[in-house]
Amino acid sequence: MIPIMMQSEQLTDAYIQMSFIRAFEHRLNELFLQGLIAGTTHLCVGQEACAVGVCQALKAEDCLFSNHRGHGHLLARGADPGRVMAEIFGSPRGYAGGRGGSQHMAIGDLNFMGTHGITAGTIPLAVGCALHKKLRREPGVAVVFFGDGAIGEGIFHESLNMAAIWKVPVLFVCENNQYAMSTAFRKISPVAHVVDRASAYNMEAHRVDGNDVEAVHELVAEIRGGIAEQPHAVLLELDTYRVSGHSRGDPCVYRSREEEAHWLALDPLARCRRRLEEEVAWDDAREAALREEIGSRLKAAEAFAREESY
Amino acid sequence: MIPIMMQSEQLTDAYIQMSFIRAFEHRLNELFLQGLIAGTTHLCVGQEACAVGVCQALKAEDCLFSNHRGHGHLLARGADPGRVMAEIFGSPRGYAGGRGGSQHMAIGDLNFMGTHGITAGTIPLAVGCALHKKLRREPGVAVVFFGDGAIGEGIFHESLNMAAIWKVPVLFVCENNQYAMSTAFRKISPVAHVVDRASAYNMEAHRVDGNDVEAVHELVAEIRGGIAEQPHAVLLELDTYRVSGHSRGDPCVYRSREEEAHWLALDPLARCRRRLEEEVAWDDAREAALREEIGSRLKAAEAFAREESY
Amino acid sequence: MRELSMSAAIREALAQILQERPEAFLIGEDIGVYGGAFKTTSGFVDQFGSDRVIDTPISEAGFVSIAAGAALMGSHPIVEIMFMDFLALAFDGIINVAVKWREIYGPEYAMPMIVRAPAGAGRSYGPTHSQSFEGLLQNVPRLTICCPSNPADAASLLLGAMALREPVIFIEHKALYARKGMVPEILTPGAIGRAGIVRRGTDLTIVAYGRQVPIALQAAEQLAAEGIDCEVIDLRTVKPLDTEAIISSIQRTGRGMSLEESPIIGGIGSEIAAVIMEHAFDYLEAPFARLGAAEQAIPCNPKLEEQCFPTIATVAAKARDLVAY
Amino acid sequence: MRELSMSAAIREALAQILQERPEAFLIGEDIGVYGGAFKTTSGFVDQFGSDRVIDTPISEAGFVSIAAGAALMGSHPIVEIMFMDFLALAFDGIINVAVKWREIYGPEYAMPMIVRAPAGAGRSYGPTHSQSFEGLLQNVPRLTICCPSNPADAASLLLGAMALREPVIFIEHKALYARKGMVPEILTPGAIGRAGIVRRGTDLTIVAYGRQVPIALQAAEQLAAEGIDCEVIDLRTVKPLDTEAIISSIQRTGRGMSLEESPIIGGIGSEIAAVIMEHAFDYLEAPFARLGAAEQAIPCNPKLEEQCFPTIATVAAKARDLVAY
Ligand SMILES: Cc1ncc(C[n+]2csc(CCOP(=O)(O)OP(=O)(O)O)c2C)c(N)n1
Ligand SMILES: Cc1ncc(C[n+]2csc(CCOP(=O)(O)OP(=O)(O)O)c2C)c(N)n1
Ligand SMILES: [Mg+2]
Ligand SMILES: [Mg+2]
Repeated sequence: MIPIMMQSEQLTDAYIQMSFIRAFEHRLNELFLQGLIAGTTHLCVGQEACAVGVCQALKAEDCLFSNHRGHGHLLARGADPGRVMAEIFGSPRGYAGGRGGSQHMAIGDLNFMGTHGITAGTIPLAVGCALHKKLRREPGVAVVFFGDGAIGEGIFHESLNMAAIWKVPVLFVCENNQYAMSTAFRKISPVAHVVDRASAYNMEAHRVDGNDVEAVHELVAEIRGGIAEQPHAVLLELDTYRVSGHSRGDPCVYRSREEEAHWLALDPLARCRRRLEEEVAWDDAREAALREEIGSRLKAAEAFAREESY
Repeated sequence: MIPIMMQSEQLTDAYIQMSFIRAFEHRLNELFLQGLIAGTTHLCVGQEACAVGVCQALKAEDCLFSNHRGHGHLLARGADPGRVMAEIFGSPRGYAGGRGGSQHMAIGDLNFMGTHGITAGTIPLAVGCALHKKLRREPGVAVVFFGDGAIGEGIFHESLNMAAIWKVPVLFVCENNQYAMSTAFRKISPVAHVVDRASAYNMEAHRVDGNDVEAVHELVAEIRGGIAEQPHAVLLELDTYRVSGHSRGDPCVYRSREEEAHWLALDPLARCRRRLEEEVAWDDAREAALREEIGSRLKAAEAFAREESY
Repeated sequence: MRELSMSAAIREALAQILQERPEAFLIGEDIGVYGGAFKTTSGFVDQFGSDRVIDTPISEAGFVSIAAGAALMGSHPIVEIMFMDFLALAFDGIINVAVKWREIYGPEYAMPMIVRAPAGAGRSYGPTHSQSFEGLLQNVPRLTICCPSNPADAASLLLGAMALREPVIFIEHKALYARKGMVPEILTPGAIGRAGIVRRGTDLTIVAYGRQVPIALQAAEQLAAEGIDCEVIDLRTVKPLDTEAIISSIQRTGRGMSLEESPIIGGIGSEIAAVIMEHAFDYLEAPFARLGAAEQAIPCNPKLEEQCFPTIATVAAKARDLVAY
Repeated sequence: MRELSMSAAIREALAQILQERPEAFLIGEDIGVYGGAFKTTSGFVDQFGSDRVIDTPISEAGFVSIAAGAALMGSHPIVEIMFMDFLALAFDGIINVAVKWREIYGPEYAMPMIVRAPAGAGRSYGPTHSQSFEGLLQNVPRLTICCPSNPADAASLLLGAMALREPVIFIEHKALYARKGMVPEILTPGAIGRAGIVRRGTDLTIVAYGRQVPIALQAAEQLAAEGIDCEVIDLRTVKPLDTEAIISSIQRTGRGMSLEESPIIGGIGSEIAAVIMEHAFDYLEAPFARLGAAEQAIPCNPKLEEQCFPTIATVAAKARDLVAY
């Protein structure tokens, strides 16, 4: 297979999306801290390259599932930021009419079949979606995002086992952000990497730097092509870091400032920007223009989200 | 570590036990077919070397758990055949007062903590038992018997994962008898052997001919010693064959007579008898005496079991 | 009309569904060449192929949620849980997934699926193979639960459950599989949520479902000889409950009792009692009574097992008490 | 006496248990250095060590059954399920294991364990983080279920649950954690299965538990001003139900209603209604009424969420209806 290379427009687009997602999450955090949003939320700051790299490499007929930390996945798939924010505000304009909140959104038009508050709960749904595709000979791949913590659930095992024996077209994307809430991955896994689980299912598996959007995009494009050609299940591990706390008001006492600094140096946005400087001579002027555009898109989204309420 | 060799008295004893278990199961089958026993039952004909080889190598302080196919495990641990049969008859004299039936027995005095009708359901109980031993510094190893079908359950995965990270003294004994009901192991497992799952948990694992009682005994004695020395979890796969149908009245349409013949040639009793002929000059006279003794023990057990009822 | 056992009627309804509905498939343990633990799918894998009759590993939680995922895409899976006791492993998929997606996201996100579960006692299968969870599951918002009592209803409710395009728990009492009954030549979908009055009477209403229906009818026969004229309601679906049928019967008889397969505390009878209290209070001449499974694990021994459930004798005794109240 | 929040009272009771009972340990997700999602175990891992405060992977089914296995050996685990919604993943361990071993094998095989579960709505956590399963779980034979409504009861019921040496589901309403109340200097075990009359009254009995108790009391205040004198019963444990307390109150008031956190159908109120029907029928002057969670997924939006549950206004309105009946 010829390796798939990302085009520079795609890279630029990825950078724009990632920047937008980060700004979206930061703004949400402010709104939460101001007490303007009820309930809880889980931000994906630091993991933007996972969402964007994967979603950019998928096709319209692919079906997506996500977890509690799904804003980035939704936005990268093309969700309207106003409606995502509206949902988080509990507005009737939200993707679930304000019933779902931050953890529960679905967008049928984008084949985004749902995020979910039960850890690992969407993994079997993706297998079921893939089984449907196989039985009904429908095109596309089922893709599910989940975290390193989801590996602990029995349903992860059952799902991978059945996906493997039935050879259904499904891509399991594990964002290993090193923590499940306060629990370090190394504390709850006897093996070093999520991909080390794949041999138990005789499953194709890949591990890649999840903070490198190009690497993610290219690998996913290749995997996706392979699945589309010959349906099967693949496990993909994206190494990344949950820069924010787990949810609102987590002071992260369970990890060191050194570790945080180490990962900050691997920030996916900064790295993508450096690549853009090489590829398309991205400069401060374009960056400033982007910031401005993002600012106004965010304002519009927020205005839309806050205009109507129950 | 010096390899542990089975003594010839042990081998003789193993043969006697295995012969008794087989006769017990055959008699049960007759009683079921005569309609004298209600409910259902799962016989372990063909798997006697697993039960006897494992139990003989364990110590009194070890705690055992089993599954729906537990008569052999119970008897090999030293259960009173009369009370086992009484339980299957639903008698007040049974180990669970007739409440449990064939699938539910426990014998505290033997540290036999329970058989169970929910597939894979005792696997986490063994981990909990081992956790208790570790926390309270109590001696012994927790041992759980389960079938190849139990691998499909999520709780298998959760249990092995936690046992591995906590390093609790537990031995997971999978009797791979090639079938879960009508379902061939190869149809529901993407990997060839149960032990191929162990790498996902970075777990010590062994696979051995489960129809060779000596091999089972010697390996388990060694594993048990290792766990007692330094608590950890071990997965053991015993290759064997479910000679009987799954439960009462299963005509085994899902497998071939050739396959059955292949395994019949590997019969654990016949093999053990050949070894005894070499080791202790076992002959037809001793065999006849054994048959007689077993016959009268079985009669006594049955009489005990049928004497009292609700 | 012809005479069929309940398992034969179910088998025929399933075959009809597979024939008529390309989006339907069966999924569960040993339902292929083995034909299911109760033989309700025997021969299907040859007839419909292994894409429509899918054998699974022993992974109840997994395949219930996998079915939900397929349902979300437009499939209409029919899941077989070998014994209802094992559904306890898959409650998350029912409670947090199958009924919720539609509630949260709207009707285009429905997960139409039927979960068939052989359940109940009477066959000495012991404490982990004899339970019936309708009492417990009725507390799950908007979950539909069918409990047929005879071959004709089993077939028509199964087709009705398909027509509903919602998650449905379909409880088949193991002790009824071999029971025969008249079944129409052509199977048609029955209404979900509609009870049937299977015996008319004026003195007392017995509300039952599943294998309790024949017990109620036999008790009613016996009581008739004593001059007590019982009406017997077969619920058919325990959720939604046909409150109208129950209330109007109680308004006529003034007295009633429920028979159920679940434990009494928090069971179907408690719900019925509460509904009657709310809607027929002024018509009641005696307190509504509940009979059901004993508050214990169901024993294997046939006599002990029988003592855990309503019998003709205990039903008749309770009826006499109520009439004498 | 001193004033404590419910979470502080629970934390103190847990610390006391860990100090006094070497066989006790805590197990659950993020209960160590994180101190639990609701901070009820904060600081414990430093104080008691990681052998007594065990962080797990996200494996609810596994660690509930692992706890049961340890309990069988003589440990007395206290499990924390981060949100009760996740207990749906572990029902097998409760239904088919924890309560059954003792039932099948006898008292020496008991599995003494407490499963603590933060539950209930009111904090906009949405459809998978707001449920309360007591309605559903009451149908499990011989399972004990505690639902404290205030700090003092939370502490005494926790100690009482330990003394019971049985599997206990201990439901902590999330919306009550921060609420303060007076707590005795020395914590002692409370009786399991005993309700408290938290307000005496003569016109109407309101039976409530958990966060519905303050709602009942506030409604009672409001109704008192209108001349309706309510008695309020705090169940404390919803199973076993203190039927005596309920019946004797209804015998005095002749009217009553239940407030609950579970959905109404098959809920705690249905059981109470059925019990009252059976034992206080002749004293009833109006049908017993039920208020509880709406028959739907619990929405995230605070207003929609509130509409799903009893409020002071709906309670008062229902009370007026009953008195006017
Ligand atoms: C079944 C279940 N158990 C526990 C939780 C509580 N919880 C929410 S997120 C989370 C951590 C998940 O970690 P991971 O899967 O690594 O995802 P991340 O938060 O790191 O993105 C936990 C324990 C839950 N939502 N569902
Ligand atoms: C949770 C659960 N699912 C399904 C069953 C039904 N069942 C009983 S035994 C069995 C097969 C088990 O196969 P395996 O674990 O290989 O043990 P074997 O019968 O071969 O000894 C099945 C499916 C069960 N008892 N429990
Ligand atoms: Mg993580
Ligand atoms: Mg097997």
